[in-house]
Amino acid sequence: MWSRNKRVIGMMLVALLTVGLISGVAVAQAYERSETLYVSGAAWGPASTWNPFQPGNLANTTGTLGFVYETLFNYDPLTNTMIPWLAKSGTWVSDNVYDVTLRDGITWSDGHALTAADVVYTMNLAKEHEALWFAPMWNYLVEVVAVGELGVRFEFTDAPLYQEFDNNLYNIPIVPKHLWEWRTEEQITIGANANPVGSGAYLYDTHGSDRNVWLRNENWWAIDALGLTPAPKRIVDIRFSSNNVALGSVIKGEVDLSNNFLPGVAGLADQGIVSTYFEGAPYMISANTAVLFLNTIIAPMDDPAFRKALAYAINVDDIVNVAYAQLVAAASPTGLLPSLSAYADQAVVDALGWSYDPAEAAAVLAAAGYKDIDGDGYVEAPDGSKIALEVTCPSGWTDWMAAIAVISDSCKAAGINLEDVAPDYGAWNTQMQTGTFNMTLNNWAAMSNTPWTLYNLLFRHPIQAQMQSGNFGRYDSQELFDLVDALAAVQTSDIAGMQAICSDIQTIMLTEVPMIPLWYNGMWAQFSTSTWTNWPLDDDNDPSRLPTTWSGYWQLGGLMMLCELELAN
Amino acid sequence: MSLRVEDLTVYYQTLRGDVRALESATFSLADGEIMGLAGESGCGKSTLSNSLIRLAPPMKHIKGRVILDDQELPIADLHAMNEYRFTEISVVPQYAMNAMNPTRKIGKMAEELLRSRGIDARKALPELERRLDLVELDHDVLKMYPIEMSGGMKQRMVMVLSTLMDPSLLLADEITSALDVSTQKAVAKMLVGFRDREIVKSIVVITHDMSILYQIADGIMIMYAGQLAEKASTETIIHSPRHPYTKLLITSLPKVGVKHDEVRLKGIPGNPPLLLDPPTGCRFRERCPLAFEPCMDVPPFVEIEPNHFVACWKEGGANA
Amino acid sequence: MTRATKKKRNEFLYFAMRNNKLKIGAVIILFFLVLAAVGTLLTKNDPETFAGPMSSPPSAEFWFGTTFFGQDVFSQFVIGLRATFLVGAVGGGLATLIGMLVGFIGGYRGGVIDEGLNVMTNIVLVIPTFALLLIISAYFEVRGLFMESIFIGLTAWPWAARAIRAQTLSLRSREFVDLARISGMKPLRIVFSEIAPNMMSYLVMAFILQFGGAILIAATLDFIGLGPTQGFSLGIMMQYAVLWGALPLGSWWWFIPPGAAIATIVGALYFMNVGLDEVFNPKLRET
Amino acid sequence: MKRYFGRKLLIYVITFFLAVTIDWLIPRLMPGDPIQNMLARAALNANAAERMYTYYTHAFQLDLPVWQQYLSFWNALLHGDLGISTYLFPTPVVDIIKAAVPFDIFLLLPAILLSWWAGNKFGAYAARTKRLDNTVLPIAYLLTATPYMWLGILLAWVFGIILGWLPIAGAYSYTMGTDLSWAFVGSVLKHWILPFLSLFLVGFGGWAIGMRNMIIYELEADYSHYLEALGAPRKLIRKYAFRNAILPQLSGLALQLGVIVAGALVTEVVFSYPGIGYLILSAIQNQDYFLVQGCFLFIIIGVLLANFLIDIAFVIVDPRTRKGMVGE
Repeated sequence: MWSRNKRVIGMMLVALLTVGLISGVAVAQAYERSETLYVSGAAWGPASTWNPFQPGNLANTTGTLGFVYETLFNYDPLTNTMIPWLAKSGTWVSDNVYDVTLRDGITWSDGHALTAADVVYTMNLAKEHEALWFAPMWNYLVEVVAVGELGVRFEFTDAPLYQEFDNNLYNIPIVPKHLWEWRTEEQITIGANANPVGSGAYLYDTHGSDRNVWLRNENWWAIDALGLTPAPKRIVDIRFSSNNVALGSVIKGEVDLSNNFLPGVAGLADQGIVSTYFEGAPYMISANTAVLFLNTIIAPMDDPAFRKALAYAINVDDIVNVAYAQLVAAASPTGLLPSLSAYADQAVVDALGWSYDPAEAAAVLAAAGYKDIDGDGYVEAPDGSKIALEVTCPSGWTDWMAAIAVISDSCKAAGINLEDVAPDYGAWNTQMQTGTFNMTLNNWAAMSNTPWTLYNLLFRHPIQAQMQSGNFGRYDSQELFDLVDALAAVQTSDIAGMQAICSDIQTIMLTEVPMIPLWYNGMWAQFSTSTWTNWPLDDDNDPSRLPTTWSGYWQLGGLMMLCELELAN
Repeated sequence: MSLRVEDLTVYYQTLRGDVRALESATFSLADGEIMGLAGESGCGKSTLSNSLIRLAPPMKHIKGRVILDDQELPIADLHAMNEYRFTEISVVPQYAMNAMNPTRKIGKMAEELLRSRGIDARKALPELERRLDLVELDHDVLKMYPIEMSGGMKQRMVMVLSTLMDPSLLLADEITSALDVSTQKAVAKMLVGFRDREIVKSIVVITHDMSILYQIADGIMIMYAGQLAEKASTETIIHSPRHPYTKLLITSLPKVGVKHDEVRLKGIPGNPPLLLDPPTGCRFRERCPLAFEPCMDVPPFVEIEPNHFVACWKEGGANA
Repeated sequence: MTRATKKKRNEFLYFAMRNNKLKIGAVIILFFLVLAAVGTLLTKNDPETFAGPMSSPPSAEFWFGTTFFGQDVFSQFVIGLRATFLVGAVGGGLATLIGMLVGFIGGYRGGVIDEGLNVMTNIVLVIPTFALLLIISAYFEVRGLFMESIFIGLTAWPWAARAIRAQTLSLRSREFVDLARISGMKPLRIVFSEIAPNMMSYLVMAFILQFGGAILIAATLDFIGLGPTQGFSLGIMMQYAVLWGALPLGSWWWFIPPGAAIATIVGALYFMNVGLDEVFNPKLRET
Repeated sequence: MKRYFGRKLLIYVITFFLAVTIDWLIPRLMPGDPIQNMLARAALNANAAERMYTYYTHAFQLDLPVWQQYLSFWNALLHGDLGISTYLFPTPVVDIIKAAVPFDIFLLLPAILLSWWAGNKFGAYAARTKRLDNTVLPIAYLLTATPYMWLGILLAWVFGIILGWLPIAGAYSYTMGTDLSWAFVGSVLKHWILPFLSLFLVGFGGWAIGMRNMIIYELEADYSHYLEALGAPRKLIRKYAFRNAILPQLSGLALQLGVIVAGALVTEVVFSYPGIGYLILSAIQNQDYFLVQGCFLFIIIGVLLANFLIDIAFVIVDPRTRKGMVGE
């Protein structure tokens, strides 16, 4: 028995060794390096769906939207311009009629032509299936009809939400009617859509639990129509589960572009080991705003004076310089990204804005009656009750955990008893949505063509039992809500009209401080120039490129980056 | 003369000093003799038996020689003794119930034991089976594991195993104490059978059960507190013992076989001395009703009659 | 105390003092215990504050260097040591206690109660308790060190219960227990005044093993982020080190000390255990 | 033997039943709402979110009465259906696990068997060999006391980062597809070595020490003394001691499975090795209760199965169980 076992195990060992030896000798049949671009940082889990209507889960198959499925328009957030894409043009014929003309000669990857029928079909899906994310568009949309092969007409009610619609124009993926019209509701809304057929620059090749592989579509319409050819024949989108591995791979040049948040990149960039968009701080393009939501229905956060004192008390410089080691920039009190600075009213900011100032925080607190009565170093409320608060972020979100540590430290220094706590993601999410938190960080507004996107997050209304996607602190101001609604209904071409409303919003926001924008989370991007060069850089005079692979950003300049890449010598 | 032990002294080394478990034992054993070795627990009879076959630490050989069939055994050398163990001198240990590997079939174990002595087990099989017949064990036991056997079966099996190499001397240590009375008798008889068939030349039976000795032993040697007290033919020891201790031992015996480990000499006041620091002279003297002045010196083990040895100043010697 | 037991105790002490394994193990444990106790006096830095230069190697001021944020690794380390010992003592202690309870009751009472406890023990033994711990930990939004220790204790006991039951079984039929029973002693008293003292060595060794085991389990939980949600432990230090790229950034001083300390402490415990075994069991002493 | 297996089987059945029930309770006891967490990531318009919430709740049958959910859970389970993952929506949990299991088997089986085998061999060899006992065994103590992840981190740091010899993440190279070529096999092996080593070394230390201690006990057992008294060669005595010492080591293997699973879990996390361990952590972090359920169930079944195999092995090696002399 035992000798037999020994023999079996011995044989196993020999087999393993043999395989090892042979494999060592065999020449690796890897992907050709000069044709392959290795990227990482976008996918946080294994790929599971190629259904372009699943925005949340698409994060893990970052090319489904943008590579495979395309949108009518692309958008360049750096210059704030809409770029005609599948659409050759789009015009508001009247206040409630929008006409789109598609490009001629676009084909799906199976050879069928992409026509107005496909666009109409796609738009109508949201009318039939309320579970699709863009279904609310039909609240103000009357019908979408084809006008010939290439024309599409959108007819609206009297009050279309222009801002949202514009946003939809570069976010709704157009799907092929001939392959989708037979599908059940379930297949359309939640089906995995394996082996997707789209119109875009790349085709699905393969995937694993830690990667997505895309192959260039050599018959892509834009090669001829726009003279654009993505440089890499193959894109391997790697999901690194740890910063260690991601950082190591970038340093070694095994990964060409990492969009992970990697600690210590500033130092590596300074040493020339990796490249970043900016040569110095903040190194990264600002991508979204990290906002400290304050639960305004709980004392003392229901007191604007206390909220303003908080705004003065938080040492954002430490967040920027220590927690992030200079990889981010402090946010404007308006919360608007630099790309939307046209809508930030500097006069309002100058008059009402704030920056880190512990003395001012103390003064504001004292003036509002917050005093340290019992001498424990922390102020008590005007009615004498103790104040003990918590600031949260999800456990494991390391940069934010470091940030809330700074927040709690600086608040304590200013006399506000604030502890930093990191519950698990689910618990954090529940607390946030049910309003059972004190203060928490959130950054759920993506880069956008309009300030409305941010305000839609900050001042989501009406106030409900569950605030699922905004206004977590339940700040209630009808005046403000009306302003946000009014902004949504302004034509995106009416810059002055938007600015006027934004100015009013900002006046209330900076006076009342319903929440505190703290810093801009970066569009983390560190690249290696060992194989590919001509990455998007700050000094570049062609800004329509973003160094990112994040889901939903290909049509915001990510694809353009691929087209501009060049092989290193 | 098969076995001759001369002045054998073996101590146990402990932290608190040497335990003088066997002191100057000198005796001999004739060919074909079955000698019983008896005495209370801790009197050194197992020490004597162990030192003949496996004198391992903490036991320590102090002095003395052991001569078996004209050869001196290197008893102090654990390794050199291997040559003699099993072939010349063998043992049926006290723990015979647990002496066999629980995870090995009996036959396999016998085979491996034989092979370690360079003997082809297949050729030895007929003889093995003959001996199984001798102890009335079915041949199938070779295919059994020890746990499948009863205590008596195990005892007999160990007897067969231990004598496979036809040793000159067999030490049988408490072989009956764990068995019930009827089995005791059978096992004892088989032991005699081994001698009668000349599988072994002579046997030392270590026990405190005098009744068994009465049945099978030719001679009996009595030990007390590490010293030899008396040695004579079975008849003599039972009916006309000379040493005061033997006398007390015989009179205090229950009628049938004593099974319990602790034989207490109720008639003798006091306890056996601690061997860590034994009294000088005769170690029985403190309990001896006849003790007198000379007992302060160790009495010699002298032959007061042919084949009757006694270590007592009252018997033989100068004061005899 | 009778002469015999006194002598016995002296003998244990003698062998204990002579046993190198026990001595080496004990010295190591003592060293870390002292470090955990007085370590905070050796550094003026709070483990959480950004006290020094970022990611700096060990120096005279920061003995174990600093973290990515410039926190003092040494002060985190000594705080983490405390957590380690706490988890070991509470988790290991609770596991031993439950193990004793189940083992004693099952072993002494026998019958249906024993059968029931046996089945229970075997079930907990078979269930991969770590997976269960993961889920339990994830259930609590905010977790503390003490709570973690309790959970570990609640899932780690079957091994001890089994061993103690077997020992109790063998002691149950001994004379002195019979005597106590005949004299009308209550079962619980028999267990604690007659049986338990006679297997003290066994209990001590079981506790040591459970102590070490609890430390390892806690470190594993902490490392994957299911440990205490506040404060430091050696496992949490390793987690942070890995999360903040200490490997590619070369900050070895951040992840080496915590793991080395755990391995050394638990290794020393196991070493002590074998030493104790040799002390209590004369057969095993080196000959 | 019947009694032995009967008892074992009873315990397995009860364990399985309890485990499945615990398993079913998981998504219902966990904090937060799995559907909400899934939708939250989509950052939807409030109206759409509400509609989708109803939709998904129904899809996951979370709107049924509790007892009905429990029954249908068993029913689905017996049909091999573990529901749909929310984290990897809309992939069925069974498919996800199926994809991960080969990696677990590939990593764990050799690591467990080889470390057990080599550790026992070495421990038996080192026992009562003074030189080895004093030099190598302390290292074994340190090994078995080493937290799996720390050993993993050290190996990754030394061999992956400093020396750059071996990859430290994934199951095969990012530079190739999964077509079965020598290069692919080589890449798989290269990625396997470090996680395997972390598991192997810790296990090896533990088994070596266990065996050393067991052998020392066995060498003092009666049957060993008997063999010595018969002058049997040292080799034979050790062989017999080994045969007996291996039994507690075998049941030790069964007892250790839970610990090994935990070790495998963190090792997979350290090396991003795509097995169940790695999966269950992702599932927990992403509040994917259905996947957590599936992974937990799989681990339970795996451990029960392994226990059962060890029981069978025990019967083969230990005559006492086979002859029904020992209850368990």
